[in-house]
Amino acid sequence: MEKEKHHIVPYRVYFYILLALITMTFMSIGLVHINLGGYSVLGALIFSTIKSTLVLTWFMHLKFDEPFLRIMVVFVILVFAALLFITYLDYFFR
Amino acid sequence: MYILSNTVNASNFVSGVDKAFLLIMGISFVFLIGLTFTMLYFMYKYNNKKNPIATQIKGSNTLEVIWTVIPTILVLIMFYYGWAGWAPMRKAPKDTFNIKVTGRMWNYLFEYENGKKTDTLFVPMDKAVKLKLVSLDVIHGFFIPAFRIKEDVVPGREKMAWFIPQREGLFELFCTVYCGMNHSYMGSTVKVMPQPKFDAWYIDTIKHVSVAVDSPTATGQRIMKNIGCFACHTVDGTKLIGPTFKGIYGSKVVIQTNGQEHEVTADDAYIKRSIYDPNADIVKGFNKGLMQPYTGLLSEGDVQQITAYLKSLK
Amino acid sequence: MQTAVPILHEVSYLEYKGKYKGLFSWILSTDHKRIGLMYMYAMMTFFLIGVMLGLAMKLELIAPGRTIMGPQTYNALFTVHGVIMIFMIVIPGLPAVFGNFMLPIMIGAKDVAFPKLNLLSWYIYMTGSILVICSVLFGNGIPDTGWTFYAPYSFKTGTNLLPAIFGAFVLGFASILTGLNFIVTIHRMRCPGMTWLKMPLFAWSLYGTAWIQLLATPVVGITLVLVALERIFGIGVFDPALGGDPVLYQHLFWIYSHPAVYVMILPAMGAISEIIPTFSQKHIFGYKAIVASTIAIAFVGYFVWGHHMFTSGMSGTAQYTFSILTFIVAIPSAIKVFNWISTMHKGSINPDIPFLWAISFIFVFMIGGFSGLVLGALATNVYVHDTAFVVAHFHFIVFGGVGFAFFGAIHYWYPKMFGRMYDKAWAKIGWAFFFVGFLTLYSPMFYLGMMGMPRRYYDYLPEFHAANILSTLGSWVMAFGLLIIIINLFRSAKNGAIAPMNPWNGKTLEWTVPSPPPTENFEDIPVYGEKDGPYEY
Amino acid sequence: MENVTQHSEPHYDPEASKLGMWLFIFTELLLFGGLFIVYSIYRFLNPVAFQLAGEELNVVIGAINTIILLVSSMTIAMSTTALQQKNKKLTLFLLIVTVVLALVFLVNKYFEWGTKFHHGIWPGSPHLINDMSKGEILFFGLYFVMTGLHALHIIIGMIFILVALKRVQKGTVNADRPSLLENAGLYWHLVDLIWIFLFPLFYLIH
Ligand code: HEA
Ligand code: HEA
Ligand code: HEC
Ligand code: CUA
Ligand SMILES: [Cu+2]
Repeated sequence: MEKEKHHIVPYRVYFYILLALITMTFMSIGLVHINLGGYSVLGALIFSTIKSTLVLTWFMHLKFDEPFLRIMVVFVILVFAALLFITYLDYFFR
Repeated sequence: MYILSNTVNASNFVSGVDKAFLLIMGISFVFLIGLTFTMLYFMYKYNNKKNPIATQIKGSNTLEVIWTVIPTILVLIMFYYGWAGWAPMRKAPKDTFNIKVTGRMWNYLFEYENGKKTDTLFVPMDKAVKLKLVSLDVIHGFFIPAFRIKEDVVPGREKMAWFIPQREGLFELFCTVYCGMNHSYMGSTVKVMPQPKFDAWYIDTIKHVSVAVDSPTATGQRIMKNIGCFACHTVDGTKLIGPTFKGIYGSKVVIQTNGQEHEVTADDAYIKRSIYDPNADIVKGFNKGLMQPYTGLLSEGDVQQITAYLKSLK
Repeated sequence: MQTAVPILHEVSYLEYKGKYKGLFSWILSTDHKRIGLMYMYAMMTFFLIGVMLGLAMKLELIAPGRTIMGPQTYNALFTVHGVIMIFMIVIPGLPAVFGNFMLPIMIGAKDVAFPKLNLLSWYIYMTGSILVICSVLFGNGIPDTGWTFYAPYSFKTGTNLLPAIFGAFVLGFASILTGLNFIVTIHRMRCPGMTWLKMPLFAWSLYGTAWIQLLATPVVGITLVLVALERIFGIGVFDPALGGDPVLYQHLFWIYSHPAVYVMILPAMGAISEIIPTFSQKHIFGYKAIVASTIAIAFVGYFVWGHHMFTSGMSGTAQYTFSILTFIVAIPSAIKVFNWISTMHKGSINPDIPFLWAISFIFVFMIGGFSGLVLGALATNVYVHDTAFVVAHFHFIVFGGVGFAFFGAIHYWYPKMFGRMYDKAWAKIGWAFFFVGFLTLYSPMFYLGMMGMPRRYYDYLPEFHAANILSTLGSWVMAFGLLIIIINLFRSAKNGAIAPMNPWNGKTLEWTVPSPPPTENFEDIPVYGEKDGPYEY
Repeated sequence: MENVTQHSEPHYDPEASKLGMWLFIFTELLLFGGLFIVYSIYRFLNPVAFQLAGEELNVVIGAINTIILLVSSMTIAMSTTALQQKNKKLTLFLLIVTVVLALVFLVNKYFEWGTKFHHGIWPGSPHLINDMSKGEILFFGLYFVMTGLHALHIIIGMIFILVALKRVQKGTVNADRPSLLENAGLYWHLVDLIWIFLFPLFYLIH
């Protein structure tokens, strides 16, 4: 374990990720101006999800970390989603 | 025990609830007694004096499956009975006798469709009664044990509870959600009367006019007692939730209006304002939002009576 | 003086002289064992306060009407009693005391992963506790909301609630950091050869607990912050007058506080899972099933919070979903009970005092659990919700469960922790009083609840008088038992007979080190071979 | 010959501290998660009011702040690369850029909140309570709480980065022991991650 070298990510990669993130930010702002009705929240959230996945995998190195960290992250996100879902079982059906 | 005795069929929900109760308790007792005795028996049989060498057994998949599946089935049965006893509580029939229940610290007020107001709940027997539950301040709980109904009374929302009383008599009514100092006194009674008797009571408005009173301030005092002012205020100088009424009339009171502090004299207008719009001026050292406006509950005449009474408190 | 070196290595953690002297050698120590003891002493102190408040409440309830205090005092009492017991005693209880002390030793490590963080958690814990106590001592009035701080009453009351809320928030942080520390310790510091499935069950239970602490505590943290902001600024999130929904507060509160009850019970079950095999001299029955049920309780326990809110006006869909999930979470508990009892089968049982605590744990836990089933069914919950029945349920299971397990654990590990043995005869007498007192104290509350007596009631109808007298009498018997137990333990720490390394013939790693353990626990980190395991008799 | 038992030889376990940091990030996620639950429920209950109130927020400032955070996230990520390539100067430079960007974010936030205060909107302000609908009160209440808490995290993150910066300068954080810097980076990305959700939820409702 001690010997294991850290994966060094080249600067270039980080820069591309940033470009992708910024592009998506503008796209989600643009999305607001197209009238999608109820779907605009969904659109914005989809963009946010993609963006955060990028941040998690590249900026936060999950891609190069041990798999159990990835499993934990997914697990925590699922737990949160389940909390939200169950809370909605109340509010949605009231 | 309520479950077993005098409240049998006091309302339409009793049998459903009690069935679930007995079922769960029954299964539980079987397990409790069985497992406890097994435990004690093992302790006796496999005592290290009798059985100095233990037999190493690491587990058994068959047993694990058995004692996962059987309890699962049992709890699903419990769930079903729980659900079956509860489901009817959620939907009231169409044709009901409606009463509005207003909870506030620390009493319930019942308003009938003909405008009658009481602090005891009067209901006709064998008729579906639907309660509209509203709260003016904090959450209260509306609980009639004999009828097996309970519903929280949440401010900002209108809740519903319904039942068919099936037994004549008086029953207890409690507030179950903690709501401040006199939570345990926020109870009342339910009086179930056969339809003809109830009707007679319902149309009779004369009976409620108060009997003649001797002293001129007694009416004010009676009004205040009935509506529950003394839950928060005393007349002997001690401070409860609100300031004391002792010597209040004509005294100088430091109040806060929108955060600014100033002093006023407690006169008729001030007292009226304190009752109708208590949160406009807050007496220094007390909290906003505890006392609720009594607009609509106390008429101008009532307030005059109250003021007269307050004047007398030297 | 070369020869002195190996002997000095054996200096126990109690005598070890580090950089600091006296008190400072404790409060600045990063040794997990000293920190564990410091938690224990702090908790004992707070616990005694909590017990006094409980006894005072029972005294008040001995007769209807006013006996020794006014309603406002009573309301303050159960609030402070609840806050102290829940947030300061049973939630941190077993993990902070025995988890800290035993976890590293049981998995063959020299300390936890972050010893400094561990000490910091203790300070945070103390800060939070002192804040809670401050809310009692200063300001205009003792908090009176109940430990649940339900909105909107919690921002209407004129009492000194802010320090209590803030204290609970800070205590949450201590709990999170402890959990974090344990997870990392378990992941990184198990001794060579100890695979996940060779870990002692107590360590497994701490692992499950730690995840709950980590993922649930922040939710109540932010909720309490919102209540505080609501009180200070009136931001409106839970105030119906400003558009908020008080029921949402309850959702958020119970999202934490239900899992929190499993934070309490899991380590308790873990301790029982250690005691039973040791005293039966037998491999635990169904190791994997117990591990799986620990994880299942931790996970499913996350999604049942709504069973505290069946009358609050949730949608019907939410109600029966929560009811069914509640029943499902009862099954892993059932599995554990069956496995414990099967472990005794064909064992060679030594009915010593820790074992007595363990079987009385199982007994009261079953009663508490079964009353939980009554509460989990919709129809019956509507009837007994917010009555004395609930009070009986959670005292049976929180206090009967966690409290009994705590006493079981302390009698089990005491010789290891202090290197001395307590007086067993007195320990048994104390246990007997405690057990009898316990049943007399709380059983009548089931009856009262079924009669319809609401909880948090200062005054009650005359019909309820007899049961309340019985209950009050029970509280005295139990307190007497407690007194015997505590005095016995305290005296023996100085005067007890010197304890051997492995008085109960246990097989987990803590029994392979001297009693009390040296500062570094192990001279050489132990190694598990193919055949080794925590329960290999 | 007094003190032979040296306490836990200061062993360095980067995996442990990384795991610890991640676990802490999980708690932070659920801390904000609680607020997101509140937000989503109230938005679900008051869709129109939330839209009205959302229009009061300045998308331009929001977008600028988003970009600032994204860029700062990149610079701190790059700084670990620089550290691993033993380029101390570049590491320090990138860290300073990150801190400066964080400061700019806060300044923006200051002005943004300032305008709101100027318009009489602050938690519990009379204008809010008396003239606005309940949904709008909730929106602004949550707006202040959530962005405020986020700003608090920015400040904590800045302190964290500054500590790392100091240690890089002293050389105790270096290519062989980059843990502290990596953890500061993880924390900073968390702050970014949260903003990625806050931005559309508050600024982009139309
Ligand atoms: C240690 C803490 C702890 C634990 C472990 C539990 C365990 C359980 N609790 Fe309890 N509970 C509390 C602490 C705890 N509770 C507290 C503090 C409150 C009150 C909070 C307040 O309002 O102030 C509360 C309140 C509470 C309520 C809300 C009551 C109300 O206010 O209306 C409910 C409702 O469903 C409930 C249910 C359960 C259930 C089903 C279990 C189950 O996990 C129990 C499972 C155990 C068993 C079932 C027994 C063992 C099994 C067998 C012997 C095998 C046979 C079994 C079968 C056939 C199924 N609890
Ligand atoms: C662990 C939790 C715990 C414990 C131990 C106790 C102990 C006691 N409780 Fe408890 N009680 C609560 C948790 C607890 N309580 C909670 C959460 C509430 C709800 C508050 C609310 O409504 O908001 C409550 C409410 C409550 C009420 C109801 C108030 C009401 O609704 O009107 C009453 C009434 O008499 C009562 C009585 C007592 C008594 C007499 C004791 C004791 O005095 C009995 C004596 C105790 C012992 C003899 C020893 C027990 C030993 C251990 C637990 C292990 C020790 C651990 C360490 C030292 C670390 N309590
Ligand atoms: C729930 C508790 C509560 C109830 C019930 C209540 N009050 Fe009050 N009252 C308060 C509080 C708290 C204050 C001080 C804060 C304020 O001024 O609003 C107060 C203030 C007052 C004042 C001003 C006192 C002063 O010293 O200036 C008057 C007059 C008053 N109440 C009258 C009444 C009357 C009449 C009733 C019954 C019809 C009543 N109150 C019921 C809590 C209550
Ligand atoms: Cu009203 Cu309790
Ligand atoms: Cu629960």
